[in-house]
Amino acid sequence: MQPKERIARRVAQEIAPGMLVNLGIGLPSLVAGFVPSDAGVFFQSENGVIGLGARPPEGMEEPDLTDAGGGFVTAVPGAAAIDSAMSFGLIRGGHIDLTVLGGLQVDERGLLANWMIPGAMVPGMGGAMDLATGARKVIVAMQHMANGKSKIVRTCDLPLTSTRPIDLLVTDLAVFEVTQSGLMVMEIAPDVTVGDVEASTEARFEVCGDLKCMDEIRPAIAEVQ
Amino acid sequence: MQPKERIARRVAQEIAPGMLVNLGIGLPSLVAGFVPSDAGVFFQSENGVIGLGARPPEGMEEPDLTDAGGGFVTAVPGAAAIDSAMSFGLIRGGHIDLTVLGGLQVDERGLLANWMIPGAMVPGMGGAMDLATGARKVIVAMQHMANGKSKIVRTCDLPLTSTRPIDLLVTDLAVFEVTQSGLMVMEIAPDVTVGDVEASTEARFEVCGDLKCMDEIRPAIAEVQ
Amino acid sequence: MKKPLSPKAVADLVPDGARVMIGGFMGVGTPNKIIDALVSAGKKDLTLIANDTALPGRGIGKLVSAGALRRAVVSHIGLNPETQRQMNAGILEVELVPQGTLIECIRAGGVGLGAVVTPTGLGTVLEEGKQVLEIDGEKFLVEKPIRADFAFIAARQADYLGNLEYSLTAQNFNPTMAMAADTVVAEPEHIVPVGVIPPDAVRTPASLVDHLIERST
Amino acid sequence: MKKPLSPKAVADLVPDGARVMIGGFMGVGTPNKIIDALVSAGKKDLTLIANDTALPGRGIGKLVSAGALRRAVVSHIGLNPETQRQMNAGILEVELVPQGTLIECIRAGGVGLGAVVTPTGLGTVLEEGKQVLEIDGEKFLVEKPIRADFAFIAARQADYLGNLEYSLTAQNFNPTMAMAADTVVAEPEHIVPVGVIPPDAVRTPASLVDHLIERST
Repeated sequence: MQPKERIARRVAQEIAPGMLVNLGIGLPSLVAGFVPSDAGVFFQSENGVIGLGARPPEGMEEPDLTDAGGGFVTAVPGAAAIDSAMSFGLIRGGHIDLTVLGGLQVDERGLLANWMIPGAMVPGMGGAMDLATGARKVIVAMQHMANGKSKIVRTCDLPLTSTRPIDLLVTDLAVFEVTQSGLMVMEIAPDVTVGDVEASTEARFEVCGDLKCMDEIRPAIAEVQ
Repeated sequence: MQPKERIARRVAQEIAPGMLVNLGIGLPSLVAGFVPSDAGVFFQSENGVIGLGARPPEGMEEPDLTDAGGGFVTAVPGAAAIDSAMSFGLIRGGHIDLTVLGGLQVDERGLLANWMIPGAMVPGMGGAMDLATGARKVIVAMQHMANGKSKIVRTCDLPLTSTRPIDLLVTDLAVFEVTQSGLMVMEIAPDVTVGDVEASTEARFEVCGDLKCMDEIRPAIAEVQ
Repeated sequence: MKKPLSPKAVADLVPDGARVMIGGFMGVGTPNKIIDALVSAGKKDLTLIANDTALPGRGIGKLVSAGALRRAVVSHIGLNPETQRQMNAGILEVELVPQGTLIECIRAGGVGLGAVVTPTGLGTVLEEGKQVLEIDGEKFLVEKPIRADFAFIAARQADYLGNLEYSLTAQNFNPTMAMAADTVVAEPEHIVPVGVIPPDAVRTPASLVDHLIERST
Repeated sequence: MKKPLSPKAVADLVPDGARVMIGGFMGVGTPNKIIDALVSAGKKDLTLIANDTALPGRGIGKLVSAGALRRAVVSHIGLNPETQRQMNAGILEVELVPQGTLIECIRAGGVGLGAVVTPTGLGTVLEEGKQVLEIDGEKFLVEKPIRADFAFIAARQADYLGNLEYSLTAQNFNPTMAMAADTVVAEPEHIVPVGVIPPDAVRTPASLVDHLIERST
């Protein structure tokens, strides 16, 4: 399995029927491909739609129906169009069950930095700060390393996205839960050892006594509530 | 002319085409009857409609279309239904050109009290505080006296509706402008003298050098902007 | 998809003493079947959050007359003498809030804002006990968000997911309240299959609605 | 009734240095005719308030490439390298605002609220220089309302009074911006006679709109 596919596939297992889910652009958007279209999951796109569907067939694009990256999408039956005030009302108000965000750094307290590298890359935070602050559950989906350096650090030196810790971090090497005391590895990729994860991780972390393989097929996702 | 009719008729002359107008319940609601239906004036009702029309014919009432007093109304062509957040967004945000409110007391600074008599009558302020604070122009339409006492007082002893002075006060005896220095009588009713107004008014007021009769027909209302 | 509940089943979810938001303006746009069920079930000590208490015998007025309320957070009680009577008798505590502040505080409770900063009420008796915030030399009252345990919402039409459409002045407080309670129950006049309501016509997205009340048969 | 104006006539209303709000999200729901007219008229030193600067050659991206902007208050510039270049060169001042805070500050500017009290950005670099407000032991950032001289609004359909309907994700910032500027100009795809749009379909009431742009012929 490719690293990005492994990450997206694992994140998809956190999604249950009835959930309202916001996927960030880039890697997180791949997660939708691993959620069956009949699973009863609704995707929100912060530019203004609940019930985001797949890309339309060539020649059937609607210019007024796009995702937050500006790409053409469709709407599933039961979709709703909303304005930005409502969209972020839902996000900040805790009405989004789960958001999956990309990351530049996650530190050992579970804090996320994902919106700028001062002096180098300043894309802006878009909706990330509101999502990281307001969504009921925040998962970060990112590659473990970038340019040979760990993206999981002792303390973020990039500007934080929120002071609220994330809930789960899924990389190509491992799955970390954020607990009261910090990061805990719950699962690792096949052919990867805890030693490999330690070698690739600047942050300190604990290892769960019941360590699992992150490619393991989990039981069918349970319905919300 | 009856006192209430005189007041409503005079207030209607302050209304110009293109205006968005909110009329309070009671006496102020009579003003609509003196505005031609083709004048290009839109009435907002704070319960959620812009473009309030007349009472429907018997048997053609729509239970979901009422004014703020709960009475059946119609909608004119070009009407819009809005929710309460939008309705009061328009009111507080200065998008209502004119509101006409009833009054219990107006004092010589032009401050209004119209929502409770402690220990006696506590209807609640409804939308009055937002209207008095946010509408671009505030006119109070009320009888000059109640139970033999002047309703135009030195200082309101009833709880204030807003600390923002009103713009114009129209009673059955006179029309007062609220200026920097206080109340100024601009017009008086026919068969009424300035002495009569003084005798019926607790507040001090100035008298305009060019005093007019409040029943005089004024030139056709000019278009907004 | 949500299997619609009976009004009685919804009333059974509501404990005595609960905080309930109820949509409507002078009885228009009010979920009457839910109100009737709450009255029938003999609920007590409810805190009501609503625009008004309607008239005796109409909409929320029935809850007042049944003695179901201990406290009411409303903007207007002028047309319900029974509310005035219970207030004067010390049976019912009434907190009067300007209508624009009330709807905005409910919105803040629903959209995760920490407070409402409004000019309305500044310098009046409403200022007592409240924070005043100065922004660029202008002063404003700081009003706290309002949330409830339950929101009872009247809608013209729902689909079986819970997407809601409203009608004219029956909209009023309903869409805002549908964001601001732990459990949101909608009482639509009609329920239609999923896909029938166009996305642009939805005013309350289904994800906000926990339960639907069954249509009258 | 409003006689629709040409895009050029609207551009003539806008002085260099004006504050302009422009609807749209990555070019979707953006009033393109107005943008083209502003570019053709060679406007300078504008302050832009918008969600993003789109892509070079698309929507608001054209204003960036034309050098019409001195300052941009936006949530995202990541897909427009020309914005980044001008920012790094000190030509264009960029203030980045979280999207939810940006839309809410525009709303506050439009609905007469004194500030936005939000948890977003608390404890981050965005807190610098801002008031922190404590409500019941929780801390929030105080963000100021945003208004503009002009709001340029894209709509699916208008009537000749100026009532507006929007379409799907082309709605985005448009209805909120239509409340928050001294002069509001709408660019609808269609204009229909008064009475054609049902009251429940109107998202921006006509009284908010000062001018309509004529339909393409």
